Amino acid sequence: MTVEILKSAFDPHKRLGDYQAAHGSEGRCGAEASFVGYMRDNNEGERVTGMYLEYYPGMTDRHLQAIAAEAGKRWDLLDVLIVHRVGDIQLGEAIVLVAAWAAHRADAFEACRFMMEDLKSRAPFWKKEQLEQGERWVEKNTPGFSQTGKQKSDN
Amino acid sequence: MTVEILKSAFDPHKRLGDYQAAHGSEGRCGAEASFVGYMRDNNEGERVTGMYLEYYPGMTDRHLQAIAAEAGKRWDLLDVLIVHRVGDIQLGEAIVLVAAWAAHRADAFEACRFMMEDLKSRAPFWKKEQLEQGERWVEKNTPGFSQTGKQKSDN
Amino acid sequence: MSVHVKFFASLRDELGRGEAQIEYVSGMTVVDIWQQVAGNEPMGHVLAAVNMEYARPETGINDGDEVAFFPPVTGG
Amino acid sequence: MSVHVKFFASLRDELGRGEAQIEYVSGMTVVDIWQQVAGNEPMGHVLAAVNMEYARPETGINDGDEVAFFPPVTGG
Repeated sequence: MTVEILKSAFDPHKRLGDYQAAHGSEGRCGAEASFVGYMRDNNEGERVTGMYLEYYPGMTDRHLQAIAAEAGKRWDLLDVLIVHRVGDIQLGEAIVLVAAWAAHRADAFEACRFMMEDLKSRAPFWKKEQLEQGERWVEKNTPGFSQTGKQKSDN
Repeated sequence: MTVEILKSAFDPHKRLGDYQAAHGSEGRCGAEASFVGYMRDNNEGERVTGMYLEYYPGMTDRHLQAIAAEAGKRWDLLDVLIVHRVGDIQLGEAIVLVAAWAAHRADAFEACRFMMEDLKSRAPFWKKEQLEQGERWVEKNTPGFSQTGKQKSDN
Repeated sequence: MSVHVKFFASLRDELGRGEAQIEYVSGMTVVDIWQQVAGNEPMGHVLAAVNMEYARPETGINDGDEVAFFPPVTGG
Repeated sequence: MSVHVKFFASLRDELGRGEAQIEYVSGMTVVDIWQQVAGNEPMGHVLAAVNMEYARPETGINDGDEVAFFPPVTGG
């Protein structure tokens, strides 16, 4: 179970592959579910050119550890990886990577989703967006669960 | 939207990274949800040493295309990738990779899950497992949705 | 005037062949084909496809169709 | 005898400072601290943490605690 807070850009697919190679539970693992959140070029109808991501050193790391531990209690997991950027983020860069490895796919899928939703709603991070007209703090993350698909959610 | 049926081993994380680099909807994409299924060393309490994956040339490809298209109708997606191995598969190798890219995370998560469940329950693939005592056809895939977590599913 | 029939996986092993050629008869359905190739065995959990699309036992067949029978799928 | 207070993100900008030192008084709660740093402003959607764990307005404070106030989170 690994949690990382990074101040510089990372390649989420390379990180996933490297992590699995290093921590591989080869043979026992049947399922890996992962999510990558990227910086988008627009939000609420406005063009976004850059982003600054603030965090609470100490509490943020502790909270991400708690999310990973909670997922491990609720589902049968072999491993969990959470990587989150902070600081200045460029267009298209990965902001967050969450992955869950399990023997079975339901555990991996559900744990991955749970961790992302908890991270979005409770982990201490705050985004400040750079717009063409200046900058603004993002006020809230919208819920990520839709009832029927084709409903909107934030990233 | 890309569907691939592969007769030799592939690196799922490299494939994801390469695919995104080539088809990148950089800036518009906020969310990528993916799933990788691996060959496990056991099934139903027995040690598995290898696997052969049969398919229906023509129909299998068509069915995977249909799954991808259906996901694109139900959710707002930017892109979809489905890669599935056939033939002889070694322990720990990736069998399937499914990924969905979207502006928003609910669409990506739900589409990825939907495609895996449809693939598991309807795509024409048949696994023959090599056991220490001989080989056997796998009789069925169990459902992948649990109501509460901590329930078992097949890979 | 014929229908091309295919069998996959454990069903192919059980029937001892991967394909068969059946004479086409007007009005025939998937289950009619099944009975010709499998005798009195009921279809049970056996799945069928006509021209590579899933079909039901009562699905009608046309001359020249490809009809496939196979066990429940186990991919992914 | 003091409590260390931190502010984050838009709240830090609004209050014009990132931290504050408050004199500890026996029995004080999170909302008491808030009132000292923000005057009559209600907490509203402001979140609080005591020693880096989420806390409620009525959570009690001990001498030496670190108390943080911040707006709704927007990570991920």
